[in-house]
Amino acid sequence: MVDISTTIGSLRIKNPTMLASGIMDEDAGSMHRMIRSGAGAIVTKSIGLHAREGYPNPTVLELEYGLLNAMGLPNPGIDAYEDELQLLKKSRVPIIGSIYGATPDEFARLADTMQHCGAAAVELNVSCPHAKHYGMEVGCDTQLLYKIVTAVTEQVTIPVFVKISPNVTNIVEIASAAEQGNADAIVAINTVKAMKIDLETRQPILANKTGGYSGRAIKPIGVRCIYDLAQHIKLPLIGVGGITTGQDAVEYFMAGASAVQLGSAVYYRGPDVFRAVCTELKDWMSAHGYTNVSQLVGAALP
Amino acid sequence: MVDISTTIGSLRIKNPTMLASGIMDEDAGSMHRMIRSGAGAIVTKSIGLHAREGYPNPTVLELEYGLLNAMGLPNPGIDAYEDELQLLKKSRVPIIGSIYGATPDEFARLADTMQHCGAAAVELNVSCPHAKHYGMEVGCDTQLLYKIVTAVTEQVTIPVFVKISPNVTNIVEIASAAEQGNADAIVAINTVKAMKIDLETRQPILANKTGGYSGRAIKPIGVRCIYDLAQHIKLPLIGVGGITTGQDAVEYFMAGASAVQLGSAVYYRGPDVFRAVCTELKDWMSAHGYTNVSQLVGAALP
Amino acid sequence: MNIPIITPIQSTTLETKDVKTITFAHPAPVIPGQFYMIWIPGVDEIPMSVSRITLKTKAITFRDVGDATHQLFQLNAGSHIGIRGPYGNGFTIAGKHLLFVGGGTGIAMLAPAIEHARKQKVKTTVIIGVKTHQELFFEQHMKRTGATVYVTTDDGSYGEKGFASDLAATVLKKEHIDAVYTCGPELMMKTLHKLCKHIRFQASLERYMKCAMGLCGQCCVGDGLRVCVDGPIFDGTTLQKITDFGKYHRDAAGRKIMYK
Amino acid sequence: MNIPIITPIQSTTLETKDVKTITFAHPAPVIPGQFYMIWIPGVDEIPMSVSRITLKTKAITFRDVGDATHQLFQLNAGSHIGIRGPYGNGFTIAGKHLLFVGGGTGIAMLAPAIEHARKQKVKTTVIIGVKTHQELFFEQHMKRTGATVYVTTDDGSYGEKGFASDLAATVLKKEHIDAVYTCGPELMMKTLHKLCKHIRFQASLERYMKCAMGLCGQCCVGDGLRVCVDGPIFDGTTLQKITDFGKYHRDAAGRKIMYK
Ligand SMILES: Cc1cc2nc3c(=O)[nH]c(=O)nc-3n(C[C@H](O)[C@H](O)[C@H](O)COP(=O)(O)OP(=O)(O)OC[C@H]3O[C@@H](n4cnc5c(N)ncnc54)[C@H](O)[C@@H]3O)c2cc1C
Ligand SMILES: Cc1cc2nc3c(=O)[nH]c(=O)nc-3n(C[C@H](O)[C@H](O)[C@H](O)COP(=O)(O)OP(=O)(O)OC[C@H]3O[C@@H](n4cnc5c(N)ncnc54)[C@H](O)[C@@H]3O)c2cc1C
Ligand SMILES: Cc1cc2nc3c(=O)[nH]c(=O)nc-3n(C[C@H](O)[C@H](O)[C@H](O)COP(=O)(O)O)c2cc1C
Ligand SMILES: Cc1cc2nc3c(=O)[nH]c(=O)nc-3n(C[C@H](O)[C@H](O)[C@H](O)COP(=O)(O)O)c2cc1C
Ligand code: FES
Ligand code: FES
Repeated sequence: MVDISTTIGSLRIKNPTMLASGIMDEDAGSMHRMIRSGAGAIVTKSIGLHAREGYPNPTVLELEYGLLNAMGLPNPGIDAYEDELQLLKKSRVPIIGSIYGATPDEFARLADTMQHCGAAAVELNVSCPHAKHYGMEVGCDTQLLYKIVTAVTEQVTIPVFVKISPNVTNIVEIASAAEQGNADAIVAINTVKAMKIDLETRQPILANKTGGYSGRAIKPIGVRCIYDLAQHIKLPLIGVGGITTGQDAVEYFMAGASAVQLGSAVYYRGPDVFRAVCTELKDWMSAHGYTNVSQLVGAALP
Repeated sequence: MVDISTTIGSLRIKNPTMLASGIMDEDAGSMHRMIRSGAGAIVTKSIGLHAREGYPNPTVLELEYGLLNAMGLPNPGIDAYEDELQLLKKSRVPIIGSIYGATPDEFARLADTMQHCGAAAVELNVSCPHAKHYGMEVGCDTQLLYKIVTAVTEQVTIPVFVKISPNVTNIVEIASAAEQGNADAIVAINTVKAMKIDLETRQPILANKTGGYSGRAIKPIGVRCIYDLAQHIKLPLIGVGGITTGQDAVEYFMAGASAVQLGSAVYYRGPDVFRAVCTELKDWMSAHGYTNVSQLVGAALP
Repeated sequence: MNIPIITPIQSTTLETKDVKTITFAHPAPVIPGQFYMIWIPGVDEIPMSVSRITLKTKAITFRDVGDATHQLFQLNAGSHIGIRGPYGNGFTIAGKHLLFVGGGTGIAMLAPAIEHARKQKVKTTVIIGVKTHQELFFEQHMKRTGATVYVTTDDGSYGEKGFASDLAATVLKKEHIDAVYTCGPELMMKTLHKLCKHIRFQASLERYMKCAMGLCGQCCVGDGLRVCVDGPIFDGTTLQKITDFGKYHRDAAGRKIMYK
Repeated sequence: MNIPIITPIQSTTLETKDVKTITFAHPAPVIPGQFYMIWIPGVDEIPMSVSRITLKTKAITFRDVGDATHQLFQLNAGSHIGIRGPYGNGFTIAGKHLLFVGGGTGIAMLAPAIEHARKQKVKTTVIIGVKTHQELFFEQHMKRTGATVYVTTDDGSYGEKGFASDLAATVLKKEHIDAVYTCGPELMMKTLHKLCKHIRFQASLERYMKCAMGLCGQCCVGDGLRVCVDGPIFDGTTLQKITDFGKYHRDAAGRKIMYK
C-alpha cells in the first residue's frame, strides 16, 4: 500500500499537495472548494494589516509556457480576513496563513492573528517580486529577514514557514537567514521576475509592467532551487513552481522537498488537479515500488 | 524601404541578429556557416587561457519548453583558437571574441589576443552559471567585475561588451559596475540556473547536475532584464534569451535592446534561423510602418 | 496563450446618452452569455458580455460608469482595444416559451440569447426594465426578433410604470413559461429567483474580475464557484446554494460590499 | 523533449573478447546509419550507431575502448541505460551492386544497411577488415543475408592478408559497383574515397559529440557541417570539400588531433 501522507516538521498532512498562496484563497468558499478538490493543505492568500486593492488589470496572462501575474497583493486586510478563517475553523485540512508586511512587528502581529484564527502554520511571503516595500524587497535583505523570522517565531507557537524568491544571487544565504531565525520550513519558489510586451501598442501588457512568471516553464528553476537548498539547509523544504503532474511532484521530492504546492496548475488542469496529482503520484510510486513519500525525499541528492 | 542594420556604440552591423556565444562557434568552419546563414555578427565560444574539456556528457538536453546545458566552458585555449580566428580575418561580418577568466589580468590578456586576431569587439563572459571560479562567480562580485572591465577597457581599443547573468538579486547593480568600468555595451541574459532529474535513476541528468536554462521558456525573463537595464543603464544593450522569431526580436528591441543574439533557436529552427528572423523582422516592420530598427529600440519604456 | 489581442474597433453606436455599442472583428464562436476581457491599454481591463454575435464580428454594449468604461466610451471606429476570451459558460436555451428579464444594461447581454431563441422559432417574451425612458435601448432591436417586448420604467415615463420583476410576476401568472433568463441588478434577480422556484431559471452574475481564467479567486461566490469560469450564468438550483447571491459582492481587495 | 529515456537492456551478446552487442526495446523507426546517444548514468553519454534494427528493438555493438564503453561492457540483461535519438541522417541505399567496406567495429553500423540492401534483393559485396582473426565478428551474420563476404586481416591470420581498402580496390576493378558504403578508421575511408572518384560513395564519420542536436558545434567538420545532424553519413562530393576529412578530428576541448 502506498502512503502519500507527509510531514513538514511537526505538521502532518494527509497528502503532499498544498494549495499555493494567491490562488483561489481570498474567501472561505474558495478555500473550501480547494479542500473538497483534495488539497492536503491550504495556504491562504498573502494577507497584510490593511486592505489592498492590488494593481489594475491586466493582472494575469497566460504566456506560451507559463503564467505571468502582477496582482499587487490584493487582500481585504487581516481583520476582514478573520471572518473568512472563522468559517474554516472546523476544517480538518490544515490552513496555513500567508502574511506579508514591511517590518518585523507587522509580521509578528499578522502571525499572531493567524494563530488566533486557527491557522496550523504561517507562511511569510518575503518573495513577491512585484510589490513595492514588501515581498522580495524584504526577503533579499538577510538581516531584515532574520529579524522578521525571529520576531514571528518568538510571537507564535505554530510552525513558521518562510517562502523565498528565486530572483536572488544566492538562495541558500537567504534560507540560512530564515533558518537562523528559527523558521520551521522553507517554501521555494515564488514567481520569477518576467514580463510581456504587446507589440501593437508598444507597451507592457501587465498594468504593473513587470510581473512574476509561474507554471510549467519555471519547473526546472524551482527544482534547482530545492536541490541547492537541500544540500545546505537542514529545515524541511516545500517545493513550488510548475508542478502540474504527479511526476513533477516526484521530481521535487527527489530534489529534497517534503511537500509541494500547486498554483498555476489550478488553471492548467482545473481545481481537480489536487486529486489528479495525488492519483498520479500513487500510481507512480506503486509502479516503482515505493510505499512512502519519505523514501523519495532527497533521493537525487549527491 | 526597411533598414534592419543597427549599431551597438561604434559597432555597426548589417542586421541585428548575432550568433550567441557557445553555439556553433568552436571552429572557423562552423562560424563561417553561421555567417553564410545570415548572422549579422558572430560571438565566439567563450575562450580561456588554457584548453578545457568541459564536463562529461550529458551536457545538453531539450526540456519541454527550453534547453538545459552544462557544457563547462569547453574550449581549446586562446592559443589554439587564434588559428581559427585567422581563418576568419577576411570575413566582413564582425567577430566578437567571448572570453572568460578568473582575474582582471587573465581577462586583459585574452582580450588583447582577441584584438590581435581581428576581433571587432570582445564579450566578457561573467555569467556562465555552472563553471567553478569563472562566469557568474566572477560576475556577481561587483568590485571584481569593475576591476575586470577596467583592466580590459584599458588594455584594448575595440569595444568591450559585458555579458551578465539573470541569476542575481539586482541586475542593474551588476551592469552599473560594468558601466563604471567603461564597458561599451551590456549583453543580457546568459542562461538561468535550472536542472532536470531523471526519476528512474533518481539522479540529475546533466553530468554537472545543474545547468543553464535557455530557449523559449526564458524569453519573458530576458525581456524583463533588458527592460530593467534600459531604465537605469545608458549603455547600448544586446538582448539574448529565447529569441526564436522576428517578433521575439521586436519585443527585445521595444524593451530597450539595440541588437539581439540567438542561441537555442539554432536548435529549434536550424542554422537558417538568422535569415528567417531577419525576414520576419522586415515583414513585421514594413507591415507596421517602421523603416529603421532604432525606431523600435526602447519603444515600450515608460 | 491567453493574452489580449489588439483589435481595431469596426464601428460604434450610441444607444443612449451613456450607453454605447462597440463592434469589432472576432471570428471565434461565442455562446450567448459569454464575455470578453476588454483591455483599454494604459487604463484597465474589464469584463464585458457579448451583446451581438455574427460569424465574424462581435459587439459589446456598456454604460459609462467609471474610469475604464469612460475611456472606452470615447473610442471610435479605428481605435484599438485588446480582446481576450470569450470566457464563461453561457446560457442554456431550451423550452417552448421563454421569458427574458433585463434590468438596466442587462438587456445588452440577453440580446444574443433572445436572438438565438427567436432563430429557433421559440416563443419569447422580453421585459426591459429601466429607470426612465431616456435609458431605454434595444427595444426596437428586440421587437424585430419577433419577441413580445414589454418595457417598464421606474418613473412611468414610458411603457408600464414599475419594476421589471413586478411585470415578470404578472407574466408568470398569466402565461405558461418554461424558463426565465435574467441579467440586471442583483436584487432584481434575487426577487425573480424567488418567483421561479418551480421554473427553470438562469441569471448572469457580475463580480469583480481579475484573471478571468479561474485562477485568482477574485470572482468567487458561494462555495468557491468562479463567476468567470463556472459562471457567469448560474441556474436556480445553484443560486439556491450561493448564500451571497443578492446579499453581497466583493471589491478589488476582496472586501464584502452589501447590496442595498 | 530530447532527454535520455531509461530503458532496460533486453539481451547482450559477446561478439569478440572486447566487442559486445546490447539489444533494447525501442519502437521508433531508425534508418541504417543513424545513431543513439547512450547514457550510462553516473559515467558518460556517448554516441553509438545502430547495429540491428527490428520493429520493436534496436541494438548497438561496440568495442571496450575507454571509460564509458568499459562500463557499458559490464552491463547485462536487466541493467538500465538511457537512450536518446535516433540522430543523424543515415545511408541512402541505391544501386544494383553495392560494396560495403567495414574496418574494425565499422562493420557493426554497416550491418543494418547490408540487411536492408539484401532485403531489396540488391547484389551486395561486403569486405570486413580487421587486424587479426580474434577481432572478427558479424561474418556469419553478414553471410546469412546472402551477401558475398570477404574478410581481410592485417596479419593474415584469417581470410586475405592485407588492408580492407586493398581488397576493395581489387573488387572495384573486377566488378561493376554502383556505390560504396564505408565505416572504419578515417584513413582507410580516405583511401577508399580516392578510389571512388567516379562511384557513388558514402562514409560514416566519427567525431566527438556533446549535444548531438546540432547546437554546440563540437562535432563540426569542414565548413560547419555537423556530424550529428548533417551526418554522420557524408557522400563523396561533400567529403571532397571537407578539408579535415582524413586529416584531423577534435578532442573534447576542440583541439585538433591529427590522424596518423
Ligand atoms: C461577466 C461580466 C460581464 C459584464 N458585462 C457588462 C456589459 O455587458 N455591459 C456593461 O456595461 N457592464 C458589464 N459588466 C460590468 C463592467 O465590467 C463594469 O461596469 C466595469 O468593469 C466598470 O469599470 P470602470 O473602470 O468603468 O468603473 P470603476 O469606476 O472602476 O468601477 C465601477 C464599478 O464597476 C465594477 N468593476 C470595476 N472593475 C471591474 C472588473 N475588473 N470586474 C468586474 N467589475 C468591475 C465594480 O463593481 C466597480 O464598483 C460586466 C461585468 C461582468 C463581471
Ligand atoms: C556517430 C558515432 C557513432 C559511433 N558508433 C560506434 C559504434 O557503433 N560502436 C563503437 O564501438 N563506437 C562507436 N562510436 C565511437 C564511440 O562513441 C566511442 O568509442 C566512445 O565514445 C568511447 O567512449 P569511452 O568513454 O569508452 O572512451 P574514452 O576513453 O572517453 O575515449 C576514447 C575515444 O573515444 C572517443 N570518444 C569519447 N567520447 C566521445 C563522444 N562523446 N563522442 C565521440 N567520440 C567520443 C574519443 O575519440 C576518445 O579519444 C561512434 C562514434 C560516433 C561519433
Ligand atoms: C495569480 C497568482 C497569484 C499569486 N499570489 C501570491 C501571493 O499572494 N502570495 C505568495 O506568496 N505567492 C503568490 N503567488 C505565487 C504562487 O504561490 C507560487 O509560488 C508560484 O505561482 C509558483 O508556483 P506555480 O508554478 O505552481 O504557480 C501567486 C501566483 C499566481 C499565479
Ligand atoms: C549549448 C550552449 C552553450 C553555451 N555556451 C556559452 C558560452 O560558452 N559562453 C556564453 O557566454 N554563453 C553561452 N551560452 C549561453 C548563450 O549564449 C545564451 O546566453 C543563452 O543560451 C540564452 O539565449 P538563447 O535562449 O537564445 O539560447 C550557451 C548556451 C547554450 C545553449
Ligand atoms: S477572475 Fe480570477 S478566478 Fe475569476
Ligand atoms: S554534437 Fe553538438 S553540434 Fe554535433
